[in-house]
Amino acid sequence: MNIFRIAAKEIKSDFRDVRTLFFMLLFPIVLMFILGTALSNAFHWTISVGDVHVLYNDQQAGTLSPYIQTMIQAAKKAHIDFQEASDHIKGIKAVQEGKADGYMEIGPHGVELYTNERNKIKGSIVEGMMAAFVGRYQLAMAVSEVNPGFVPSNQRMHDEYIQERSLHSKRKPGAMDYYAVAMTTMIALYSALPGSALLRGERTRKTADRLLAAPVRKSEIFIGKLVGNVAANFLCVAVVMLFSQWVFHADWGHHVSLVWLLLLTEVVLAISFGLGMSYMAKTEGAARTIAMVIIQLSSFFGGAYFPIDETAWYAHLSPLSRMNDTIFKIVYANDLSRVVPTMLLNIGIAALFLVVAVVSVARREGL
Amino acid sequence: MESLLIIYKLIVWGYAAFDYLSSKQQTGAGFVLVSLIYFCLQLFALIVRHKKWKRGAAFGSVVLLVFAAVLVEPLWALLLPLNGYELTSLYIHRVWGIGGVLLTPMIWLRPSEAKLYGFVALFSLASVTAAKRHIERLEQQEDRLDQLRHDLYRLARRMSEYHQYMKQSEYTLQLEERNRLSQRIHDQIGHSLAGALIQMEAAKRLMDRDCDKAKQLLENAIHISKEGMEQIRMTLKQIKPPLEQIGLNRVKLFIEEFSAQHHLPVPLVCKGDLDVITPIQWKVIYENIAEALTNASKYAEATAIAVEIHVLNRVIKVEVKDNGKGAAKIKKGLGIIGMEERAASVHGTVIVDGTNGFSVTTLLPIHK
Amino acid sequence: MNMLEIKQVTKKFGDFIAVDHMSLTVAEGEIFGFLGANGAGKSTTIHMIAGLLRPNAGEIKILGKDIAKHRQFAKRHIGIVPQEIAIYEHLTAYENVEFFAGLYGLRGAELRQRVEEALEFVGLSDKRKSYPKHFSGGMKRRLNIACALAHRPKLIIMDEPTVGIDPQSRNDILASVKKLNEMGCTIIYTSHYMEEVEEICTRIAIIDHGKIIAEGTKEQLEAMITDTKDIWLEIRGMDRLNKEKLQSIHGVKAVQCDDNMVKISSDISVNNLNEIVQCLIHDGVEIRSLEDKSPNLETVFLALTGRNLRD
Amino acid sequence: MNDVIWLVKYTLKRTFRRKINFLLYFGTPLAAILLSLFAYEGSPAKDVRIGVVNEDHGRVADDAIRFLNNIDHLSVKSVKLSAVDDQITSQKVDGVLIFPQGFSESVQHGQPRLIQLVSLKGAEITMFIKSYLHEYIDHLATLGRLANGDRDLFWKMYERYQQAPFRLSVHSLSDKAKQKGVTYQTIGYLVMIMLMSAGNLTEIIIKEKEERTYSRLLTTPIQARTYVLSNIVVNLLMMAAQIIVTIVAMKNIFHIDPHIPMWQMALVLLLFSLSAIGLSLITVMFANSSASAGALQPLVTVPTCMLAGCFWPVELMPEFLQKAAYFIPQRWALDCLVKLQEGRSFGSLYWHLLILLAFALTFFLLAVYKFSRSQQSGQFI
Repeated sequence: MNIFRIAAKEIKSDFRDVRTLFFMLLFPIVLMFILGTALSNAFHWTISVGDVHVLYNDQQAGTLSPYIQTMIQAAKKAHIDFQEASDHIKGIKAVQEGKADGYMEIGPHGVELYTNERNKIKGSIVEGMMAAFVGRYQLAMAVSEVNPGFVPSNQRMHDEYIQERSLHSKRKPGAMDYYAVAMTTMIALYSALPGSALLRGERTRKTADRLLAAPVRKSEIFIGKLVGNVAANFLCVAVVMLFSQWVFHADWGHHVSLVWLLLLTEVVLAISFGLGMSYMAKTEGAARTIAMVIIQLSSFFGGAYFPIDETAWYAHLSPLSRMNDTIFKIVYANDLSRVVPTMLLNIGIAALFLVVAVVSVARREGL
Repeated sequence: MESLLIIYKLIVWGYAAFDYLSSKQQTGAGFVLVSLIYFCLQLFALIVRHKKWKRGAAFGSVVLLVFAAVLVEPLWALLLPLNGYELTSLYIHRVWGIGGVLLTPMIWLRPSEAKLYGFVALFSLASVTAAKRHIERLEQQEDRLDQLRHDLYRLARRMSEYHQYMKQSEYTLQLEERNRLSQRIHDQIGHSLAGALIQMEAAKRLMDRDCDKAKQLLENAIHISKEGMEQIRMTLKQIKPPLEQIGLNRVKLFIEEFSAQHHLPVPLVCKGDLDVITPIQWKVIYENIAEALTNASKYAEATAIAVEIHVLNRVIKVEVKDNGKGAAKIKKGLGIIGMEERAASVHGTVIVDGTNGFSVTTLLPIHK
Repeated sequence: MNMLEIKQVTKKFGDFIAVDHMSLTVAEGEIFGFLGANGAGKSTTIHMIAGLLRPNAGEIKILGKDIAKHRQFAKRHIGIVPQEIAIYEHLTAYENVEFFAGLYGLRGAELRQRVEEALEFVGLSDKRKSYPKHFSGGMKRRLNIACALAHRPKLIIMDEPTVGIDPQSRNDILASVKKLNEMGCTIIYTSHYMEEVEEICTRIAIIDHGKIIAEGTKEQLEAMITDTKDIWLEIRGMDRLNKEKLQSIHGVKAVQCDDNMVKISSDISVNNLNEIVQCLIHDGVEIRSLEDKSPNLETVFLALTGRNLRD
Repeated sequence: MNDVIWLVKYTLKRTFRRKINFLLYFGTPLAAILLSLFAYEGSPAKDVRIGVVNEDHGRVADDAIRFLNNIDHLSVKSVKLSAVDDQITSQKVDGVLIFPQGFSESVQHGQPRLIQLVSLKGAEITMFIKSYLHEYIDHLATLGRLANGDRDLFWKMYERYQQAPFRLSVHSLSDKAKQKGVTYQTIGYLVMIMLMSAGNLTEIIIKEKEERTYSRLLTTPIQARTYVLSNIVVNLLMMAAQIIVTIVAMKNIFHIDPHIPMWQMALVLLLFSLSAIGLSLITVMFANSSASAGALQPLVTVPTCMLAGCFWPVELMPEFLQKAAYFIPQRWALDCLVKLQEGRSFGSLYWHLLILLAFALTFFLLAVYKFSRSQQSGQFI
């Protein structure tokens, strides 16, 4: 009962703290809105290609030229734009500076193609195209060598060799969907900040004495405050989430209850982390700073600001990437296999920090 | 009024800005620059106090808006009524006059624009005028309130001045009184002595002739002197010579030795009736003083140590105090514990204080 | 039964001994004052009584029960008013009191009534819905007190409840302490304001360096350093003054006259001021002023420790 | 003036007494450079990943797969038939090619069996794979048709075809746009860091007010104006130092060529720093406590920086927001630098510089306005 009282008080005062509301509600929602709308164009999961510009320099002049012209005509339809380049150096410079996607020199013994090492996709489009072109020429040569009578027809066979199948399948997260999840999980992590002031705050406010003078057990105070704070912060997270769902129409999938549970474990993790930190660090300021730095790094490497390549080594260091990944799996792949491990991991790490806090509290007189 | 106008302007500007954002127009430079200059002019007008500058800013705004409406974006014209109002109201006081001036730009506008402009102009005219009236009335009331407050303040100040004056005169009276008092004491003692002297002088002369008269005079003189003596006795304190005692002598001896040995001045002060100290208490006092002095010589880096034995009504206070470095936190060594135990044996306590030099105070109760 | 018994209690913080073999007894119905300079060990003692700190040695009993064994019992009967204002700024006055009272097991209508009473008592009823950040220093102090009252403790411990507030609020607080005492509460009151302690406390302990160096009623403490008190009178009509009659008043030791000043020394334990004044008036002596030069706790503290209460 | 210098010294001394502040003010710009280098190493351009299911295992199919594999930036990995859908939907691969059983055989007969290309709907990337694989198979099919069932003839022509002397060779050129990109990104971060620093430094005003040292200062013959001016000077000094540290570190430690003369870059940024100070002054003047200033500061800084394109190119954003970004000073500073990188002369960008100045002026005037108002009512200074 006392636990409940203390928890209720926590929730009440948290929601009256303007700063908390600013930070826990307004900040993620504003970021969500901005990131979600600003990056809506950039947020196709599939890589978009756009127009391709190629410079060429036909040095062998003659036999191949008609083939080249046909190719250029055909390429125009595929939004690949060829332009004649005046000389080698200019062509290479244009590619290096990203002004052209490829520069090719057609000589008697083959085609030299220069692409930009960073411009991989357009480079390979050009490359593939040229490979096909060269292949056609090789084909002509091969045929004429073996059997000069054969002439490979210039006209295209209308046969289809490739059958396409599109996966309608699973939905893709748009920018807003992505940032709705990313910001919600990020803000849940920010609960570490109030967590770091959870018990220390009572000490600086001097109310710790009052609490301890009341016929309440330390454990009751501890649990009450923890529960209250988890509830308050979870409520904030929930508001952010619901806001994204109702106002921004972000997609949270069909297993919303599981997502709630996951977020709850994350809030528990964050608060326990902050709480543990407040006992490990010397001063309140130090605890806050450490928590802040870790939150920022986790946000950054956890894909809160932009999606992180999940194959990168750093992607798995952040608790956020694990959370986001699990949620995306739930929402977009109906894949629930990661839910339990993620929850267990959150709770497990939280338990570690809580043990630190509990041991410190038990050892000292006061909170 | 001020904030009201600011909000009006912001709303109109916001409308223009939103319209610009959703239009197909490409470069933002013109609109942004005009906005910034417009803001600057408006803020400038709000900040400066001088009428001339305010007028200049209002004029500048109108010119800017006209240019902006023609060159950059026609919607800038929507801000004209508000700024135009500010400018024209400096010169024209009739509402109708202002309205007329504000509506003139409609002549150059296309019908659809003119409609919007006219609407904004009339709306601004009506609301700003109403707000202005309201504020004028408010200001009048404010003025009256100020007047009242001022009166109140003045009266309060006068009151406190009177109060001050009363205190001052009270003090002056006191001083005068004291002065008179000392004068009188002086006069009285002097007078009685002089009186006695004269009487005795007279008695001496009369001694041979009229013995009885002389005796009477002498009697008088004695009486006057006695009274004088009594008065003097009242003012002067009797100083009783300190009682020599074994206990005290022993303490004195130790202190003298200690002082000589350590080349430290160790003054000893005794106050109160030392007779009440029992031999057993003397023993505790002696030992504690010895211990405290030894400690002080070891740790304190002091240049002087004072010892005081003070017999109060129910308590004997023995204090050994040095002027050394002291100690912020006191660690209880064996010495201090020993002193405490000795004091406790006669129901006393020891206070050790290191905040200002180092002092060891032994308090022993007196059982009567 | 004694409300509070402390026996040979010692509290160390590392090397520092904050409370040194302290023993003391507070009877039910007393207003017991702890007088001492800052850092003398008052707060540490109080924290030990309230169960916030555990003594290194010694025993503390509340209503005859050892608090080490009956912690919850003791806590239930104690209300503590901490030195620093300990309230939640994001809870209203009412909610603050309600929260703390709730921790003492009060519920429902009883809780509401007690909270109202407590607020009424400190005069904050009309501010019940305001947040403490809008309060003045005195109001915060009063709320600080209210939080300790709602559960009707038998022993109220007030640790410097009047630090840093205006005289008016201070008088209010002192008055409410007296009122609480009249209502049957035992009160332990610490302060380094000598006048407050003198004014309200029935018994006083002077604490210095973690020790009680003197204990008793105000008069007993004063008697420690002297047995006489001096009254200075400025009179008119010296010729009508009857010295012998004055000297015959019980307790009077000496009467000295000088022009129009009279100094009457008398036994400190006897309160004879009325008689003296009556005697003078009866003889037709006009009293212009009267000054009581008797010792006070400040002088007691100074005489015993050689230091001032406040440096 | 002497008072200003005195106050500046005192503020700097106090700020740098805490060594962590060195890190805060000068470490972060360096971190920004590292971060932008890092951002430009990995993220935007990825290899196209193609999964292959080879049910045929014939020579033609194997060669076709090799053909794909030889194309640069195209990574091919083999995939189980059952895992195809999952691999695509979880974006492990961008598309999957399925070579049916008997594919090689069918090619010999000039009637290749259909290869299946599975991809996410609307994925543009698979289009080009399809186009040149189509081309390649078309060539083989042509051979098959020409051979007209003659195995030996087919393989003979196939050999020749695969080993033709006329070849395509591909050269990957080092990227020079990257350096410009890193510069842009670094400056983007720096702009945000400058805003944050300005926020921190200006918060000193409000903190001192809360600690009451401010009112003590004002009991000395120092005017409120002088005090605020000194804060601005400290801000300017600090930001100039940050700019110099960043530019020097960029050039001399990380060897990034920004393609802009250093002094031009510094000048533009310095001009922007005025706006940054103005903006932070406004937040401080409008916030009534250091707590709310602390909450307000990131709420202003981060979103505006995002909109202004400090973290990503504005071209990514919808047009409406792109235009809205022009109401943010950061946008003009960045835009100015981009134009300089593109080779525009400094003189031709007076429009940008003018607007930056106008922003600073507006912010300062707004701060002064708020300042004078609160001074009248005795609230602030």
